[in-house]
Amino acid sequence: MISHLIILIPLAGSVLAALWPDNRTRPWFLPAVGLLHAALCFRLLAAPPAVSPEAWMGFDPLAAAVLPVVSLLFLVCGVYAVPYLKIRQERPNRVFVAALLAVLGLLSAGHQARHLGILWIATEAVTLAAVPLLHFNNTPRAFEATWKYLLVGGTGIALSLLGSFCLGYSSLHGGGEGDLTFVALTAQGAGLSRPWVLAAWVLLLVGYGTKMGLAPMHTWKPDAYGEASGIVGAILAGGVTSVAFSAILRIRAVVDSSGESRVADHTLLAIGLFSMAAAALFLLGTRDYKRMLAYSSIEHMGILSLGAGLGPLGVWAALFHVWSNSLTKGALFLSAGNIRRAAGSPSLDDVRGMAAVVPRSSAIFVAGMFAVTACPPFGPFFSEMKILGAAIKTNHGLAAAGFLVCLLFAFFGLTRVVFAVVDGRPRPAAKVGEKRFRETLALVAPPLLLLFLSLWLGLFTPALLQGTWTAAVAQLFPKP
Amino acid sequence: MSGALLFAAVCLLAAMCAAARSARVSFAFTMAGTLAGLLAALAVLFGPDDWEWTSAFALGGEPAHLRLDGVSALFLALVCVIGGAGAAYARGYWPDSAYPASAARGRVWWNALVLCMGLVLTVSNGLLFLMAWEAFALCGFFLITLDNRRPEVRKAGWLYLAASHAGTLALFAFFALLAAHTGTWDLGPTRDVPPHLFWLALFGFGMKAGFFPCHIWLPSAHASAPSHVSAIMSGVAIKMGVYGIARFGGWLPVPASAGYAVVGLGAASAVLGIAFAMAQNDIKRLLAYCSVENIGVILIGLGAALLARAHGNAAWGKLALAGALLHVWNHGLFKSLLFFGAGSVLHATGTREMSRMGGLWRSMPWTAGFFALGAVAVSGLPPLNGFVGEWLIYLGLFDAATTRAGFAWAALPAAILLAMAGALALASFLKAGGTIFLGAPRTKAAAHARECAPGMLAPMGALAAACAVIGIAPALVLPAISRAAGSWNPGWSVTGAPFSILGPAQFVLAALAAAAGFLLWKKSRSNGLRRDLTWDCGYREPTPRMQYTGGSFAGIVAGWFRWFFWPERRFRRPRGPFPSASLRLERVPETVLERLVEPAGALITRLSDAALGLQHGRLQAYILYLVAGLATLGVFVFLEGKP
Amino acid sequence: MMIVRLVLWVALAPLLPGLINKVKAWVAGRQGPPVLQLYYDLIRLWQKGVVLSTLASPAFVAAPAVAWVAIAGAAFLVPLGPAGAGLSFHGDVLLMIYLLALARFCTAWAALETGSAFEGMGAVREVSYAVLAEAAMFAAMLSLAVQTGSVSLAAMLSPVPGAGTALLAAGLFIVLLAENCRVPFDDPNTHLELTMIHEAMALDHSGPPLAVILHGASMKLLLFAVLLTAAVLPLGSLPPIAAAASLAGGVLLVTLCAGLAESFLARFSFRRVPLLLTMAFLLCLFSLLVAWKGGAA
Amino acid sequence: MITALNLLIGLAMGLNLLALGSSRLPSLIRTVSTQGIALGLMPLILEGSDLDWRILLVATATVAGKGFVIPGLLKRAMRAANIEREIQPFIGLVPSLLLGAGGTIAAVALAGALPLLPEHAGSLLVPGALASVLTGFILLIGRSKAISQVCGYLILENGIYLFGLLLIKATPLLVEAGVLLDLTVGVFVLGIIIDRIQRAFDSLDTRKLTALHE
Repeated sequence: MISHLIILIPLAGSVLAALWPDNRTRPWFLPAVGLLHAALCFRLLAAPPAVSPEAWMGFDPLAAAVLPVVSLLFLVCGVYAVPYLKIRQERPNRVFVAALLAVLGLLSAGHQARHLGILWIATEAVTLAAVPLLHFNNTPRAFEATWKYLLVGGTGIALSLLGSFCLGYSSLHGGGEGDLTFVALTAQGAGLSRPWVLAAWVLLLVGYGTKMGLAPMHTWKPDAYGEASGIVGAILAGGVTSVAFSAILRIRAVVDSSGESRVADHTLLAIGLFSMAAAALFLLGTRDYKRMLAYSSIEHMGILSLGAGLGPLGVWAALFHVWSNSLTKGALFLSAGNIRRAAGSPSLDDVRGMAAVVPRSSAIFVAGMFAVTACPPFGPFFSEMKILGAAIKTNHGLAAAGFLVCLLFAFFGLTRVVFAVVDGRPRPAAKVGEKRFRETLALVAPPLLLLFLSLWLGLFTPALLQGTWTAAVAQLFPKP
Repeated sequence: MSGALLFAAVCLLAAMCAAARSARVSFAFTMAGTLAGLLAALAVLFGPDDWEWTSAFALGGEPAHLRLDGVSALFLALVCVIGGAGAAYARGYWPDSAYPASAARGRVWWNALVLCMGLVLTVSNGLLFLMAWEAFALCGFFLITLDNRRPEVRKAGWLYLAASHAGTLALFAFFALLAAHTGTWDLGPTRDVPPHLFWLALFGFGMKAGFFPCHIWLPSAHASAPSHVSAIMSGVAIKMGVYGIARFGGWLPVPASAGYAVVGLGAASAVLGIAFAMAQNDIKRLLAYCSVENIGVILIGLGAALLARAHGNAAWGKLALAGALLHVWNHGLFKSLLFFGAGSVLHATGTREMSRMGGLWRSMPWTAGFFALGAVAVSGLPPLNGFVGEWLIYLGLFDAATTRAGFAWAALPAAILLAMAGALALASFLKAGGTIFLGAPRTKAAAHARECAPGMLAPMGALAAACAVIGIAPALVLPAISRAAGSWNPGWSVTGAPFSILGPAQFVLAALAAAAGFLLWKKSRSNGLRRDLTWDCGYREPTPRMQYTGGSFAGIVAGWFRWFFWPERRFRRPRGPFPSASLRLERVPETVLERLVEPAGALITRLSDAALGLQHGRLQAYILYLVAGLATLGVFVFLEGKP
Repeated sequence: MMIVRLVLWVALAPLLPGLINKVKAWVAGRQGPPVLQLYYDLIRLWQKGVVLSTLASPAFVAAPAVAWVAIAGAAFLVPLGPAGAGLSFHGDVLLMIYLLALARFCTAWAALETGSAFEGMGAVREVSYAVLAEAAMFAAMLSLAVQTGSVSLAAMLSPVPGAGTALLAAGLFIVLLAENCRVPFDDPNTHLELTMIHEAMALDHSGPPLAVILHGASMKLLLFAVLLTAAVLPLGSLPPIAAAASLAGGVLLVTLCAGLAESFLARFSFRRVPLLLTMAFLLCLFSLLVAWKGGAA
Repeated sequence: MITALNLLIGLAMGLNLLALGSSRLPSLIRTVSTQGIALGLMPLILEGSDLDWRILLVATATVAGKGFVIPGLLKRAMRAANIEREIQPFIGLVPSLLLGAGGTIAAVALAGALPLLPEHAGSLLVPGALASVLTGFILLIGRSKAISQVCGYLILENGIYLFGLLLIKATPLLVEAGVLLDLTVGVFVLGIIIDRIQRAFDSLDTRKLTALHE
């Protein structure tokens, strides 16, 4: 019941927000619904409901392992959104707020989808619902970003539908009755027709990989993240990508059951390392600190897919990394948003010395950068050490080496950009920005909170979460 | 014991909190903290048993397991001494009045650095070690870039950060492998891990220790940091790398070739490091390169010890080890002293270029005296501490040679190269001391220099005294050293024998030298002293420009090492009957960095530019990438899927 | 006993330069200065006043004294055949070498005090060539140590006749010439400052300090001569009288050779000095290898 | 029955080539709408024996959406943005045609590798689907005008729909979900119109959409 509420409440909130007359008070919907949603989510996390195997939707362990962090992230972003939208009075936020809430609802649906079709529908809907968010700034650049997001993302989503068809047909061909719940597909296991399964795996990996932003399907990401506001970036990077990732995990389990685990793992490793390497190369050259965040997100998607390819240990670590990455990325996006507001430009060519202009945001930005590059004691360090450990325990020495090398070059790139933004003498232009933008507590506290959450997650990983991740792994790797 | 360490940690934290409000209070806390830490370390060093503590709570899923044994206590003592001295020096050198923007920040990071180094030394759990290690590295970074408005400081800081992170990632791999083999993150003596792990540790810690060729970050970082920071970075921080190598070389099984490798690296660092130092004109770069040499000296001893232990705990091994450990202390002391001296000179003249100084002994006699003492010590000359440590290492090497055991051959080249390094060090510091403090001032700034504040002289005096005491009474520290050696390899505690004669001999020598100097001075006075111009072969008007410069001082040696330096030279000879201005410039680059690493970096940059070229914004191409990815994956799966 | 030994060192040292000059004069067919010339000079200098460069600090005067003490200390460590060393312990050889280095540091420091270009040159040459000399010295000492299995001079200086010892003797002799700034490395009685090493460093010294420097130099020469002799002749195995006699004879022989070398050789150009020193180093190295192999066999 | 179906599929494949070859926007749009109608009829033929309301619904929705609504929107966008009717291709028309033809052959070959259920044996569904997908990609990659890209996307989507027909009996929901893709297309077109209204950029030439790059 609650598991449906967490879908319905945001959608209802979205409708209400769309009807709400007042532009000033409307933003409060975000924290309110976010709070409710988070409360319900953690309630479910604490007391997982029984999910009947043939149910099409349900708060199963995998959902429990990922959805709460999305909800948490949304809550903090909602809190941040109120002051943010206040300083953006010039833009009507009706569509923005409504779409943001719709995205939350649909994300909840996507995470709980236990049916191939439902999963696809939810993802598609999220894609569409995110469009107005990207278009919020309503500039030509924003439109261009939206257009690219739509076309590339749409192509990917189309391919994932084709992949779903293939998977469905493989079940039919294997004598299935066309029951497309993952449980049924997994149960059919070796019965699935091999060629169709492989075709489906490729198509679905590319399709959902596009949503996740794995190279070379990542091309929409820099533009979208570069133009979107901090909140949207955080939600996209922390929320939408996680749906796509859990989708890939569910599908991987099906492929696994059909006896193709080797193929699945190797493809995941390959594409993961490729994404990390590509992201590292981009990071070494980019001159735009918001696009930098996009590339860093690509890198972390690569890390996730690497982890997913490393068997149970790796998947456990990857789920851990979903949490640490979402929270840390959130902090980075929000603080970067503040800096962007204050500096008036996202480009290194005319931004520097922000430590003198927005000291707090800059400090959070630097700390978040160290966190996201796996510097202890933040969350990502622990999750990435777990992934490294998994790679070593499963004798993927080369993968581990590649992983570390990519991390190193990514670190070079990130530090290069971040310190160029933070250090040095501020430009006079930035001083103007200082007058226009004041970093109030309300704008600084949320990213700081996220940073502390990431810290806390690393140092004191709650047993509850660890248990949930273990359960999720058990769900994805059923013992025969 | 636990109380003292807890007190130290609390005091340092308090100092960090108080840093912004009151410099004096923060300083008081720092002093208290470092003192408590020092006492704790000494208690372990001079006491029989180690200190160990395991927390009830867990950090990152691991219980905090702290341990203070001989080896770590030895390093901890150094950390505390320099931590305190540097904080004292900084009060005069980097005051709020002169650096309102960064002075308080500097105090915060300073205390954080000391605290983190203490943690690195005590933590005995892989995961937590990595945490402490990274935190320590970052503190170092923020201290180096205190004055981050200057571009060269940012550049140096970034280079340090990059190099340090490269090492840290190697350590990630090292500790992960270690944990995978032992099944626990807890650290301690263990035998059931593959020896080749040692190479990872050697690289990871070596990046911090800065032996050749992992030293690329060291000269620029130590030169552009504030001098008290250079002192702790050069005197102590790089020792953390040595600690790592020593620690895990002692705890884990090492490959048979490890000893040779470490000795080789040490010898190379010793000779090349000091050769580069000789060729520098920037006093702080000179000192930084000299640190490379001293790390080399320590590694020679350490490598010999590894070699000896690998071949049935040969007795000479413990002498080499003791020498290495003692040199850790010595180098920490006199290198910090020298950096403080260089800082005072920089403070007084506003330049690091030795060719713009000269004759400073007149205006800053105390600094000159302390610097000279440091120079004697760093050149490894009796009767100061530098000699004692190197003497032990030599003794180990010579004893190894006398055994004529087949594996001990490494001792012969090591001893000879060490000797050459010693002679080169003597030359370099004669150059430094002579060009800075002796002769006539070469610039106005040098002529009008002022002696630095007593607040800055006091720490120098303390360190100088420490150098002298260890030199003339080595027996005092021997128990500590032998305790450390004993906990590195049980049964290697050194008995009092080696110093029973050397110590008194040094003492007598020092006394006689002082007496003789005094007497000769008296005698000359009584015979009648007359001041006159320097006899410059008949010149009546010798100008400061006629003096021998540092550059020409290094000429002969630089010529010998030209094959390695690849110096950049610009040379315009005077030509014709009325020659135009001629010039002769020679600059010795950081060869490994500028000739090897930077070209590689440029290659990677070009690669990344090419990659960015793909992100050109044309949607059609983006979809093409997607299709290409699809096709590639298809082929990949098809090939993989073949049964 | 110790006093006697010191007096012996101090008293006999200035004899050697006189002898060398005598030999040179004899070869040139001149009468030459008396053998005791240096004694007279020292006494005279000791009573003279001092002219101090305006740039020099008190260290300018004190350094020569420290250098002298260091050399004396080094000499104190060298065993005189059966009489043994004044002070002998495990590793004293290292102390001896480093005391000589300390002496070098002090003289060079004093030279730099004046800021004179010529003394700068002298100091640079001194410390730079010392790098190679040091290497040769260490190779020599190592080969002795390997040969005798000991690291204490008293025990080390009991050579076994053989190719190794010959090589060692040749090497040490070159080192002796270099360390004491004799021809072909340096010319003690030229007056071209540009061509000098040791003398150039003493250019500005006068009166008692100069006396101390000169005496120190002579003591260093004697030290090396004794060392060379003891490294070649098995003094330990001879009866005391014969040992003392052969030691004295050896020292005289070395002095003679030095004198002859000065008479028949011209000063090398500075470009060739490193080559000669490298040769000395190689000689010592070969003797070391011989000793090492000899042991392995 | 299969023959009739294959006839339609063949028609669709022919329309693919026509779309690749058409040099003017209106004709391209017309081709796409025709293909949409042809696709709409297929489920009726496929399930000719027992028509239930769902199938009818799917068929009518498809015919309406693909055949009329979206083409109408496209025409409107074209008018709103009064762009000249010429298509400026990145990949020339002849090369695109050759590519398309090659793609069709490849599709037939590829389809041979995938086993089919007896009842689908002999139908051109799979090759037709793959051919359309490839055609769609060629248009997406090879055409510069936004509208022609939308048409390319439509054809891609048609291919997927064709494939869906394999499953229409077993899992109607999944196939119906495909309608959402039409929604995406609608959003595209809306985007174009909205943007046209905002005058963000004229002539709907995506070559102008390259402000965002490194």
